[in-house]
Amino acid sequence: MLTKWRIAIILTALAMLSVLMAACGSDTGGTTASSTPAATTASTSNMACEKGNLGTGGSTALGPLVQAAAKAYQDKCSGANITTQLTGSGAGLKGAHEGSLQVGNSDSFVNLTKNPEYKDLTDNQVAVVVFAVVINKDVTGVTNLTSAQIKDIYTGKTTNWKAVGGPDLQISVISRPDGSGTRNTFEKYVLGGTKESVSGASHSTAKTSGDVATNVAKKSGAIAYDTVDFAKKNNLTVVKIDGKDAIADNVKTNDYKFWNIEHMYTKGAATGLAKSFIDYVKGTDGASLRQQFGFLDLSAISSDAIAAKTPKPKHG
Amino acid sequence: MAANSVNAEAVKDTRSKRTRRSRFSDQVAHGVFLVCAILIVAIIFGIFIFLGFNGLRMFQDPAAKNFFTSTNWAPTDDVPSYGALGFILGSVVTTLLSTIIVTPLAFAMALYMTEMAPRWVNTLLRPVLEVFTGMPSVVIGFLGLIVLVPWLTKLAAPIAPSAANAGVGWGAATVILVIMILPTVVSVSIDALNAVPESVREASLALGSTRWQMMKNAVLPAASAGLATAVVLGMTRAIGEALAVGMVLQGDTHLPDGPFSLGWFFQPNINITNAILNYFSEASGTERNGYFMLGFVLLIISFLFICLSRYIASRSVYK
Amino acid sequence: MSAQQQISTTQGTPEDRQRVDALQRLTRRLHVRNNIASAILAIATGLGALLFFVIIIKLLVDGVPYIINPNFYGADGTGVVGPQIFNTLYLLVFSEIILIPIALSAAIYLVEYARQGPLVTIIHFAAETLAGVPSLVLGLFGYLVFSSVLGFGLSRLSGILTLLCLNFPVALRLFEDALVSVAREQREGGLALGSSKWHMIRTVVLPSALPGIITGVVLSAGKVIAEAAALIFTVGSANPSNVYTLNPMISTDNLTIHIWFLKTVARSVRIRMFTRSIYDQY
Amino acid sequence: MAQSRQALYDVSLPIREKQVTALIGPSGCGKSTFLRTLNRMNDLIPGTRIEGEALFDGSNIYAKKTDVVLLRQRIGMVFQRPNPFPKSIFENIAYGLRVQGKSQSFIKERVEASLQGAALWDEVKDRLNTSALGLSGGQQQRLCIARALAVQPEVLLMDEPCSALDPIATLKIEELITELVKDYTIVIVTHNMQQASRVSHFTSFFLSGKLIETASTVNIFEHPRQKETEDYISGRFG
Repeated sequence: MLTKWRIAIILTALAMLSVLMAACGSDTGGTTASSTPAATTASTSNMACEKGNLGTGGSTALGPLVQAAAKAYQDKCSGANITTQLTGSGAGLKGAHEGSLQVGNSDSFVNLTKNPEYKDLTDNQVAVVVFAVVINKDVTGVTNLTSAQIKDIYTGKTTNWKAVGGPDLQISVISRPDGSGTRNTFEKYVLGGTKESVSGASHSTAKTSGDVATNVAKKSGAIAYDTVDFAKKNNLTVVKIDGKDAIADNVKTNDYKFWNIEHMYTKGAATGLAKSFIDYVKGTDGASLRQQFGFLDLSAISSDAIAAKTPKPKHG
Repeated sequence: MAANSVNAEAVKDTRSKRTRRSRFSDQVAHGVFLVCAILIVAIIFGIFIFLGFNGLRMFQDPAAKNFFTSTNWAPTDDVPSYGALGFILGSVVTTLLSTIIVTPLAFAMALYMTEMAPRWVNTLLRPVLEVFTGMPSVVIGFLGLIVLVPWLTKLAAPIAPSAANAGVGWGAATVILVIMILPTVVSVSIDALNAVPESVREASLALGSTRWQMMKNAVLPAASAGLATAVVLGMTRAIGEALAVGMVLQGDTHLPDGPFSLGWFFQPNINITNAILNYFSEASGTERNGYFMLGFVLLIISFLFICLSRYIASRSVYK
Repeated sequence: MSAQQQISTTQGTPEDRQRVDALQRLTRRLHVRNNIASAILAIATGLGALLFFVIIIKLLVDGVPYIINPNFYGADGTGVVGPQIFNTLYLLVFSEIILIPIALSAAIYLVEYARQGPLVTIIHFAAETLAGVPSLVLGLFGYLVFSSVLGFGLSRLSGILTLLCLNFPVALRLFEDALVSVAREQREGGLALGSSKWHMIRTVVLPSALPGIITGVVLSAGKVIAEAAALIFTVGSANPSNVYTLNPMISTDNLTIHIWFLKTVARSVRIRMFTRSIYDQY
Repeated sequence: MAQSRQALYDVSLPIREKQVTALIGPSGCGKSTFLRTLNRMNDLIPGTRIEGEALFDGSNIYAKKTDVVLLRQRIGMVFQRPNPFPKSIFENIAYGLRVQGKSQSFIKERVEASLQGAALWDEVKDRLNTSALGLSGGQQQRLCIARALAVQPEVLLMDEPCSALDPIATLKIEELITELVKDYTIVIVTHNMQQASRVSHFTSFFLSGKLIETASTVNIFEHPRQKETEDYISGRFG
């Protein structure tokens, strides 16, 4: 009993200490939060504010845009609480389907063959994301990789940079986990539908876009794929794919294939705060934010290119 | 006289009203308390039913039939495979190994602290043990990541297949688990040793045994049930530990290549909790149910541990 | 003490002498073994203690600079934990608010009302089993039941309810101990005055058991502060920007999830540094 | 350890070989404490301080070079409450022998001999491998005596061995003591004067930590020299 009491006293003291500190913290914190409103969008608004709680989550590629948009939205519309989990596209879809989230952010279309239960999700397309294949700065002399070369690397056939015109250095392959929208896009449009199949000590999996960026920068001989925006912000070396640069002009015509449409799925049609917020992200209010985070507008892409990315409904 | 009796009636009346009211509130309270007590049974049943239902549903998928027999966990392959043996192996190996390390160390510490230590040692160590028993596992995992892993990377590089990754894996996880469960096992062992009456010690010493013989031949056997409970409790904690272990395992879904070897301990590797932690949130369909099944397996294992510790405790001589 | 006494035995017979000599040689060996064993025990304890103290010192040395830096507790930007501290406290306070009446009621039922029998055995067995359930598994359960089936989503409420499952058995046990320790005479004294049982419990048992109850509350509070695995799937790992509200339906992370999330998701050096000090708040 | 207190003052007392010496006196008079000084069991109580000397076999028990373990192997002890180990009957008796590292065949032989010596053999010979905790209180106490006998001590200290037992079990122990004294030197503490008069050859009377009187049992009960002794024996106080 005596020891219990001693622990009780220690814990109480610590708890009170942290209350005190949190109290101080929230004082200063409150003012910083409210003193940095998104001034850029304040004037253009003619949107309808909705109140309530909204849980969004999923794609770590779309995440930063959604987070920033959520902050701007909340600054404008008090009474709205929007959370953005950075957990991966698969988690976003699953959350929206199972009800733990109201909005599931995804880098790719729902695959109804694989997940027939997701037919209750409604697609809201909000932007276009461009990905890039990135390499560690130690890999000198490699500026372009063909789809076939990338495929060989990600299926374990090529294990040294020498084979693709680089230095004599072991290739350290970094993947995203199964279910990641980025990985799906990569497999579909760069590997041409082939699954990644590298294993062993030279292979690792990075959980999020941010993790990819850190790992590529750190690991000698690393190759990975990430959004162009993350690649730029982390000063990673981007390689051309089949001779095409990862720039908007190539994306618009689908000459550069490693891009996809960003979706915010809702269970059933979006209503209330969810609808208002999705409209905000894809509408004129969100334009400057989309640009800031390296997304392209859907309207800028040629309809052929869009059609190329949209899964065809099955016949029969 | 009349006034008096009226008064008495009135008093009696209010009194009985009050008793009735208090009896009623007593019954309501009783009911509420009963419901709260039943709630705990409902919760544990709920856990078994919900996890079991969702987990076992995976076996509707014929691809899941090798769940317990294969180590190939590849749910998104064209021909999906749901072999969870690798995860289970990871949990079992790290748990057993850490238990094997912790048990003698914890018993030695507990014996020293109860039988030999000067009082200041106990005054100093007991609170430390208590604080570590409640230490957030994230903090241990975090320290493991910034202190232990770089250190192991250097140390284990010669025997690991990939020198750069040598710090993470089962080896680091085992060390982390040792730190996590040692305080628990020591604390419970100390309680078990303290429960052995002084008369047992006196009897041994009076027969001309040394202190060590007294501990070895009299105190340890007398406390054996309590000590076994301590170890089982430690194992329960170890098998369910998630974050701290996950932070230093860093494996994906596959066991390392090649046959089971020492090198397996010093490269990214897997266990049950790490798999759930990293992949559950993205999973769907059979894979999702697969992670519930893994959770269910954990639940069953810890349930068996609890039953075991109850059985041992029921056989203990001194409580 | 001062005493003098004499025990005389046969001095002479050679057999006796021999026997004593043999015993003497034996005990000398025993002493050597005893000393070796004692040294091993002491060294083991020393190593174990060293491990713990090194960890504590490491945490203090790395953490204190952040603890005393007010920016650390800010609300915005990288490397601040203001929101996380708020959420940890939020979860702490509200989970205790739900936990205390429920666990205390259950404890009162078990100690004061229930007769020994299968029901009590079942409840105790259930409590023990629940206490042994890994918190990650509780997290899965919370996700299924509170987030999905009951539709609370990833929210503080789901987290609080999951924490209730986590802490219920611990609190129940400690509350039971507290109630049992109230002397029988005190109860009988209360009942003899003709009060109802519930009245007696309210006025006699609960006040006397208060210190034990507080201990239970504080120990379960420690578990809430330290918990992460059960919360990752139920309260999520992100914050809305206006986090300082009492709204139970929003998703928020706490200190422990924050560290985990940073370590597995966003690894920047600066963020890595400050997480070291988390233990000190605990 | 709130209070420290002197338990014994200037006790000087010879104990004779192969005789029963009884220590009597009211509760708290220091007789048990005195007994425990004889095999240094009081070392176990933290903060005990002892002055003076106790001579055993010509050397001082409290000398620096005295080996406590050896001392206790030569001076056995039976406690107030039976304290068998939670082991089988056989292992209980064998305990002291295992401590001394004796061979299995020797142990077997000694176990039977000691159980017979403690008049317990017939009662337990069929269940030597069952737990000793299953025995009755009287049997447990005789087991403890047998356990002490197994290592063949020279002296047997008994600290109120019958206080937790019923009269029939007490009688058995008393019979046993009169048997044992043929081979052992016995010191017995008792608060029961009849018991002292029945089993002992010499009796010492303790009061408030002082040794009041020591003499042959017959003398002390029939012709006590001190007034306190007489008062106690005639039941006028205590």
